[in-house]
Amino acid sequence: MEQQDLTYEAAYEELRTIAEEIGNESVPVDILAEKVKRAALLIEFCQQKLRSTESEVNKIIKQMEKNASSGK
Amino acid sequence: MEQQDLTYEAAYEELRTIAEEIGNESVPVDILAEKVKRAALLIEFCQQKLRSTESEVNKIIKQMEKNASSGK
Amino acid sequence: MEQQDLTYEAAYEELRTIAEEIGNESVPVDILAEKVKRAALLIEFCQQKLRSTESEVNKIIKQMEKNASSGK
Amino acid sequence: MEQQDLTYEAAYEELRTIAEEIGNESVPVDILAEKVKRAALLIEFCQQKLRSTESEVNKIIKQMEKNASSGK
Amino acid sequence: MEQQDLTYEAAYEELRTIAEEIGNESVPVDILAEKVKRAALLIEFCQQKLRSTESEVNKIIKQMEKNASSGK
Amino acid sequence: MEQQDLTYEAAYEELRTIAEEIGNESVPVDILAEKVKRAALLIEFCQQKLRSTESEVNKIIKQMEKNASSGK
Amino acid sequence: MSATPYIKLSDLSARIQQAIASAFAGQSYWVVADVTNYSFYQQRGYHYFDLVEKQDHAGDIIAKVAAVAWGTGANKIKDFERITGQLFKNGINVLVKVAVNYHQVYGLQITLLDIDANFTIGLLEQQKQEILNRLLAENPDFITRVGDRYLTRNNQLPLKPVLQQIAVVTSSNSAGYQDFIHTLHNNRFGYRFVVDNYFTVVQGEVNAEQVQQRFIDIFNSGKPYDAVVLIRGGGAQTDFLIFDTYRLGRTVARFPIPVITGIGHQKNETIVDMMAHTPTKTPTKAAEYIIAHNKAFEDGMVAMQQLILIRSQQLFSAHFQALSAIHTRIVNTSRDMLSTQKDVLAYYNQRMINTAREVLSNRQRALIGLSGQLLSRPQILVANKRNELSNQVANIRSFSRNYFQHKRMGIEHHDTVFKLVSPANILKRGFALVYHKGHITTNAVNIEPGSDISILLSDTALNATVTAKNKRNGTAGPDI
Repeated sequence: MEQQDLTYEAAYEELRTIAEEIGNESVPVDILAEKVKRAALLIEFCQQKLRSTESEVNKIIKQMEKNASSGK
Repeated sequence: MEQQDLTYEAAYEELRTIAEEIGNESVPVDILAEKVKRAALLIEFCQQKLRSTESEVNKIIKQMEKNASSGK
Repeated sequence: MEQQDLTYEAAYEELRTIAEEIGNESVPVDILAEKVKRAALLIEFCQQKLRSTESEVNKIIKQMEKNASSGK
Repeated sequence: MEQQDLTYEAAYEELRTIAEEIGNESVPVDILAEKVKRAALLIEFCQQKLRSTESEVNKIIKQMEKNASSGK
Repeated sequence: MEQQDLTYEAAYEELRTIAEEIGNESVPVDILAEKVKRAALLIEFCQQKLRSTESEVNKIIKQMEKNASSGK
Repeated sequence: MEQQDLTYEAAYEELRTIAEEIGNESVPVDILAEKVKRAALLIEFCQQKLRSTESEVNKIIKQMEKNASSGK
Repeated sequence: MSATPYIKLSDLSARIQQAIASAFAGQSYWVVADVTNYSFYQQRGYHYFDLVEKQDHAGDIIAKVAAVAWGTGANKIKDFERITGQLFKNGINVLVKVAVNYHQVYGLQITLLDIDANFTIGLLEQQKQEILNRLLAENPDFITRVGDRYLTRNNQLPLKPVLQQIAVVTSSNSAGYQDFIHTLHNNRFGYRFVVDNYFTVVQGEVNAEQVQQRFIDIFNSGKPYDAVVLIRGGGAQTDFLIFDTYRLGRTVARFPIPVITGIGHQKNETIVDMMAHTPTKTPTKAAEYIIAHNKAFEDGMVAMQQLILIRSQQLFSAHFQALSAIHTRIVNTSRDMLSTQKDVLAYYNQRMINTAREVLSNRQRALIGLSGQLLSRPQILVANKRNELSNQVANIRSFSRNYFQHKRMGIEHHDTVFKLVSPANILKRGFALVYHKGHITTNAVNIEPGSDISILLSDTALNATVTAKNKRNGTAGPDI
């Protein structure tokens, strides 16, 4: 799968499109399962991406706070 | 029968057409039984398709929920 | 007789025409009996066709009713 | 007599003509009796024809009714 | 007398001619007497003819009516 | 890195831009961590520069560049 | 030790006192002077100040006497302030009534007895105003006046976010300079500064040019100074006058690096202060200002950092929420969709069942209807035909009855006519036939009297002879 090249934004956009398609019932039953599977994969991808970004940001913040308190 | 190549959408459309034809009594008696048989077959096909899609979707959703709760 | 190739629709149409002719008395007495005989034959044919169709349809419907209750 | 080839319609038409001729008194007295005799013969012919048609029709109808009631 | 060959129509025609001849008053009495005698004879002939025809016709009609009513 | 040329003004402006971008959610998640890291670096730089003599500043910059490149 | 004769200082001062008393006792004078070095001791109600007189234009002091006001004088000052709305303060030019006295300890002193409120504007102030007007008039490019403020090139310069490279113009030994450096370097935030000193004498109006030179030095150094700090070197109050000079005012106003002043006076604002970027009251205040400025920058950065942190956390939570919403939406909608489809199929299933049966029963009904028609109609048809037949029979019967009647009537008519014209019947009514020579005659031409005729009556024949012959005329006789 192309997940290596996938960005969060692209994944989220695709997810939004799928949700919309399913929402207004423009997805044929024939490919519904496929679409839901893809959505699950994208959600998983986005959540991982968010979690990893969050933890990275938190690490930076912790570092900054340490600097701030020591720098005073 | 061409059921292998049949999609849910095509089956559903055919079903709708048959129901309409029978509904406004434009089906000759001579082929009524045949039409009803075809409709029964289409319904059976669609129901199977729905059931398999549903079970597949449920499996994916269960997986997603497991991920979501473990990922938190 | 050409009953093998006769369709219900054709038979019914012929029957309707005979009924109309007899109704507005445009049938000569000379061939009245013949016409009535033909009508009797057509009625018989149509009834048989209806009965056979009905029994066939009922068989299918029984199956469909089973589906309807199990499919829920 | 040519009764074998005579149709009800022709017979009735002839009868009607005779009656009309008598009505407008265009029949010479000399052949009146003959005409009336012919009329009597035609009437007899028509009545027989009607009787035979009726009985034939009744037979067919009886048969149909038997079929209809047994076929139910 | 030639009465055997005489038709009602001819007799009546002759009668009508005699009546016309007498009407123009140029007939001498001696011829008149003769003419009147001839007329009387013709009248007698016609009346007999009428009577016999009528009785014959009535007989036939009676028969017809009997047939007609019995044929019902 | 262009840090040699980095002025307080430029650092402040860049920081303001980052804050604004994150504030109105125009920063893709994919590069959010990077942006936050950059913000941390800018603050770190300014704070150290505020508290250092000119010769010290150059040392700091060298150190930060080493960190930045090893931290990637 | 030489035996030079001397007197005690107290003897001398007593003689000075005596001489001054003899010259000035009981006398008072109206004097025009500038007030400077003014201070007021609230508790005792004493005003101490110097009265000075300056040379015109140059501004050099040519006379200066210490003065005091108390009692009546102090009250007069209060009246003056009340009447003019002008504080009794440095720099004002006043017309005062004074008495001269001498105190053996405090020296020569003049006592203010009265002050002319009408003589309001002090000469110093007038001079200062003149200099300001000159600055405005001669330097329109970089000095303008808006309301009671002066906009100069310098005070319109943007201040850098951090002031770290600083040039200080002051005198090396001044306490003010020490205060400034101490405050700057010992800030509690650990900020470091690079301070270059440009020492000069910063007192005495005559030194304005020297100070100006230091500014030129700063400019020529080419160093990227963030600010120039101008600090007074100490000394008496009159030392401020250097800061009211045209030269220095102009220098500061047009200087391309922001100038911060810390001149250290409390009571009036010098021209330099007006022209500078940021005037502060004291050197310490100037340092504090710089530190606060840098602190504001750091605080701004830290606030931004905080904002970035909060924003990114908000962003994360918004994204997590959005993902979770999409997740829920996909789950719900796909389930809805499947259940809708299921319902629709069930509906079609039921509909097929119902309609197929309906179709068949409709057909059955139609067929039965048609059959019924077919069963009844032939009999009706036969019955109609039979009626027609009997009608024809009836027709024939009635037509032939009429027929015979008409024929009979025709014959009977003829019969009647012939009976009327038959000769036998005519004779019965009294007519007679005349025969002459064996023939019936209707004409009497050939019959003459004497001719034999036969007369035939209905039942009798008479033979007769004619006796007379008369011509019948008119209507006489019986009608025929």
